[in-house]
Amino acid sequence: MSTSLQQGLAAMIDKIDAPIASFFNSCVHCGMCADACLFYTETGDPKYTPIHKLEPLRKVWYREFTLEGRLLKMFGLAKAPTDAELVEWETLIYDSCTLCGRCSMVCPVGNDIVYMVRKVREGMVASGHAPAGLKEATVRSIEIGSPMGVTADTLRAQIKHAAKDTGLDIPLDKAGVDYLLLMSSAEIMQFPEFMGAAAQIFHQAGVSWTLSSTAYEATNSGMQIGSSELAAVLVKRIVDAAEKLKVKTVISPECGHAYTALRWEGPNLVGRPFTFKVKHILEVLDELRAEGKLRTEGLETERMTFHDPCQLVRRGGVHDQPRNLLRMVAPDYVEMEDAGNMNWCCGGGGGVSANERAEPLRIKVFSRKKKQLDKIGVSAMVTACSNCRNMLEEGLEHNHMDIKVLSLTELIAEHLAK
Amino acid sequence: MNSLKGIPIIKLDATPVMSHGNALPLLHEIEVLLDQLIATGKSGAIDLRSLPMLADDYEKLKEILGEGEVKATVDAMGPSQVRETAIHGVWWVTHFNSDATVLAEFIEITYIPEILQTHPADARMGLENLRSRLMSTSQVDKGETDV
Amino acid sequence: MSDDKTLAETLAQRGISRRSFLKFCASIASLMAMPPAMAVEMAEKLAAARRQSVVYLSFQECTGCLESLTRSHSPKLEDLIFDAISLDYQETLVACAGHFAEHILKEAIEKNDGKFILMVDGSIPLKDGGIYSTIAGRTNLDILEWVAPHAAAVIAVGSCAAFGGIPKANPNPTGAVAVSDIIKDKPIINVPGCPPIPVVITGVIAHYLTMGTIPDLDELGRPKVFFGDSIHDRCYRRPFYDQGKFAKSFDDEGARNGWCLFELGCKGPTTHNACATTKWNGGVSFPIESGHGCLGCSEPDFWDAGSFYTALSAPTKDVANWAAIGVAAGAAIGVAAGIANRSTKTETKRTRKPLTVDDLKGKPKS
Amino acid sequence: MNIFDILQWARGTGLQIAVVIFSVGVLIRLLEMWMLNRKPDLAEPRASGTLGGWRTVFTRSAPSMVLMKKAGLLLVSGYIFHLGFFIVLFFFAPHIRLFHNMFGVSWPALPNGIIEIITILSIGALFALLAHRIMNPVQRFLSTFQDYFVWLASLLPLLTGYLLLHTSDFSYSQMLTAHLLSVELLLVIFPFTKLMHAFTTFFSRWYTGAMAARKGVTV
Repeated sequence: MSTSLQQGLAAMIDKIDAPIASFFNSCVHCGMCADACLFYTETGDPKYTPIHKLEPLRKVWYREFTLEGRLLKMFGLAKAPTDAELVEWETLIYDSCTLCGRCSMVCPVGNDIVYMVRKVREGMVASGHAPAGLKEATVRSIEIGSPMGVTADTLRAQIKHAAKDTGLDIPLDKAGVDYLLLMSSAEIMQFPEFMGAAAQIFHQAGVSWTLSSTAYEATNSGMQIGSSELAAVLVKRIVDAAEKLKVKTVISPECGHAYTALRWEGPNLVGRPFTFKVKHILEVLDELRAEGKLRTEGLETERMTFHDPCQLVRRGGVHDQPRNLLRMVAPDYVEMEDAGNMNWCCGGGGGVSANERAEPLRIKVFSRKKKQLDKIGVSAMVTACSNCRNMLEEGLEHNHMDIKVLSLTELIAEHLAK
Repeated sequence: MNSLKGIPIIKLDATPVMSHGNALPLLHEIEVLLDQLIATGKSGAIDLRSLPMLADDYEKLKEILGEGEVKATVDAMGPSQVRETAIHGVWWVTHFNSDATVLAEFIEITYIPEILQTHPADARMGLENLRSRLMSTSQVDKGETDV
Repeated sequence: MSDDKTLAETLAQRGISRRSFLKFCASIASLMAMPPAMAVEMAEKLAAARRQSVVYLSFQECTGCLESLTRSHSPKLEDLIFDAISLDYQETLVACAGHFAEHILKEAIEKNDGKFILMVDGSIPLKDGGIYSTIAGRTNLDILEWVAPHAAAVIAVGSCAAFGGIPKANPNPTGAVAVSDIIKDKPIINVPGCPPIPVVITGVIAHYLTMGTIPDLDELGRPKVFFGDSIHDRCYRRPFYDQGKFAKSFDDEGARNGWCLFELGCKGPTTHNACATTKWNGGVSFPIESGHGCLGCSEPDFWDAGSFYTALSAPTKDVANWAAIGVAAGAAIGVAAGIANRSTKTETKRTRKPLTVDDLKGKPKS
Repeated sequence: MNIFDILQWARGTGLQIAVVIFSVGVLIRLLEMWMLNRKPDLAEPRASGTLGGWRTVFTRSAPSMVLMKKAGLLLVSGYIFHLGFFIVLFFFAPHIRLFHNMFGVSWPALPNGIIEIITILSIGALFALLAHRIMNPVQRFLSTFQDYFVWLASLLPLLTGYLLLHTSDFSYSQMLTAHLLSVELLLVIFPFTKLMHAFTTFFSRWYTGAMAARKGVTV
């Protein structure tokens, strides 16, 4: 079988639930969500209004799940979205939405708009209207094990490097430990220092941990493209490894959507609660800090700020931990305007970074982050998401801004008390 | 409570004393009509019932116009009071029914209100009357002489 | 009973001067909101007029209208109008009876064919051939259809003649209708009220005598000068309405203070009549001044317009129970719709094929 | 059929029809929504979703300060209209009479003068909202026929109600009829338009608040 409009509509019907019906019943077309969306604020184009991106889903809901919609459908008056419409909406759904969820914070009637975008993607991918870049990344994730094509052998090679750099043992597939650390492809390939940093921290804290040769990839392209079925396949790998190794806690690395995929969607995707806990690396570090197992020395002299990864903070609830940790090492730490739950997205979340077609738009809307940064005048920006790091570095370079982008975990590791 | 007397009678002033603020515009209208009377000789009249007037408006109007020199009563199927106000040429005419209720009330701006003038038809009737009276008087006189 | 003398000549013999005419016309002009200057002209015309023949027919009625018109404690200025008309037939007042009375009616019609004013009080029953009200073996309908074509104009006196009134009240057992439902080709002046204000009838006749025309009528055929304003517009308690001060019961503080009776069911706002200005019983009072809300008697179907004691803003019919029925029906249909929605979902879930990685490789099928 | 007949119809049968359509429609809309259900959330929550849902039901009524500078006119007009409509509907003496008549409960009214001012403010706010809808590129882009129709249907009861207090220029019967018919129109279209948000907004907020609260986020 293959994808088709029918499959797409069926997927949307399958995913429409009571909250979605309530959201569509409630929308009064006030347009306030536009002002919360950086794709609208930075382009001024009304088509980027978040609620407008949901038009295909609204049509399906009205036609299938309201009495008058059903009646109109009988007379051929309530039309289902056409293939041409889905083609048009593909760019709105995938290129101009990072699933950042800022719109859901301001909606006066309380609609969780991004919750609906996530569901529309189910229909879009089932109807074959997903961006090529995301499709390829998803295929690689399922078939090779990572969206960037990282294999277990690549991982082993990186383990060797890190072990050498740090002089520490980096365990692989070690059963019965406290923590199973996941990585993102970006961390394995572009930011290999992360693995060493984690090893040093765990060593100092004296906790047992391991990596897995079958579940090293934390990212979930299946969720980004919007397919619950494919996302479940990827989550299942992690669940299997964690249960096989009998770990207490699985650590999601510095990646925003990976955390959402595993922590919040994970149990729902595989259809049962986990037998282990899922924590973000910053949650773990903050716990160690609170227990006195994480000790740092020396302070940064630079003026720094923290960029809140959307999936981690606004959609993940890890808000205070990064701030507690940053204060340990960065006395001149300032917040950006709208920091925390209302922070602006880097522009590349929700699979946008994997979608080459979206690049010009993504670069354009970085102007929002630039405005935020221009107001506080920092020389370094700390974050806790490799995808954010990539996007921020790209955007800063494009705008010729001399600001370093740092990983919070790596920053803490640099300051570990000897 | 066996009789009507058992029901207490409570007297209350149910009339809200208020003003529609119509006195002043009315006085300005009178001013215009009086000016017109002097310039063209044309009489004017204002029907006081055509405007919503409350007790305060009424009192204010009366107070400003004042009492004048002429007070006349016409008795034609119930009394009519005709009074010149302290403003010469402005008359206050009130028509009463035979049961003393007010039928109509006007401010007339004129040299002499119509109701005080004798109608030519009535004058003719008067003349006829006078003549018939004269006739009978002279007949009586004659008769007396005759007698 | 007609003569060639003018009204002035007739009345002068009884010592009624032209000043009385002027005074009468001044008060009529005031009553009918005509410019005061018109009074002089009207007086001249009235003085020169001949006596007007009037035929007065009574159908399904209670004689309250006639009582209202003729009952006065002392002769008054407005009674002048009775000198100005010749009431050629009125069943209740006519001295004779039986065939003689019928003969007088016939004679009146023939003598002033096309010139007399026809006054009607009472409604006309149509059900079962109109048998519910007959006079001398003829139905009211028959009599009306015989007399009306000979009249110059028709005055429908009282709410029954004007709108069907109480006989027409639900369920209208006699099939009562108004004069205007039957007579279509004559000018009809409706003077509704239960009973109507006598001076309004006087005014209408005076208008006809002096101007030779019928006054301006509203969409319900009522003279605008008397029925143009609502009771509410001219009510002395209006300021309390505007301040939101309402009596809540007939013996509370608000009622004693003379506050607005809206909440006690006063129909003043929707009732057009002159009660608040002309008042009743020689200008003594009118219902609201006596502490009771207006019943709305000069409006069509006032008897069926909900309780006299239900506020105008409240529904006239049971709404709460219908709302409850609506909720119950909505719940039933809603559950059915909910079940249908669920089956749509279940069926879709059952038939749709889960997405596989191969689907991402192929081209979309349209 | 004269104005008096229409008025009687509007006070009786018309109101019955409107109330039945309203209650049937609203119940259907709510049930077909509720019965779509939600899958139970299997992820271990950080905090109670139920409590968080209730919190958001209330907190989302406060204006979003983040948007105040961007959409101030929209927010302020929105508040004036909603509060004004609520006050006028529930605190005008004749309306209380209506509720008393239907449900047997009553409460103190506000003086007509205050109601009048609030009505004028609400009407003004509605026009400001319309102006915003027409001038603002986003709102103009989003607006459908329904948005303008619902705007008009919301305006008419306020406008006719206001004119009802000023009957010197208008016939009370005509205005009362127009007022009742406009209210009945509002009731009839209510379940089938975005007016439903008057009910569903609380559910939307609850769902959103609950989902966020489970993640430890206050929205």
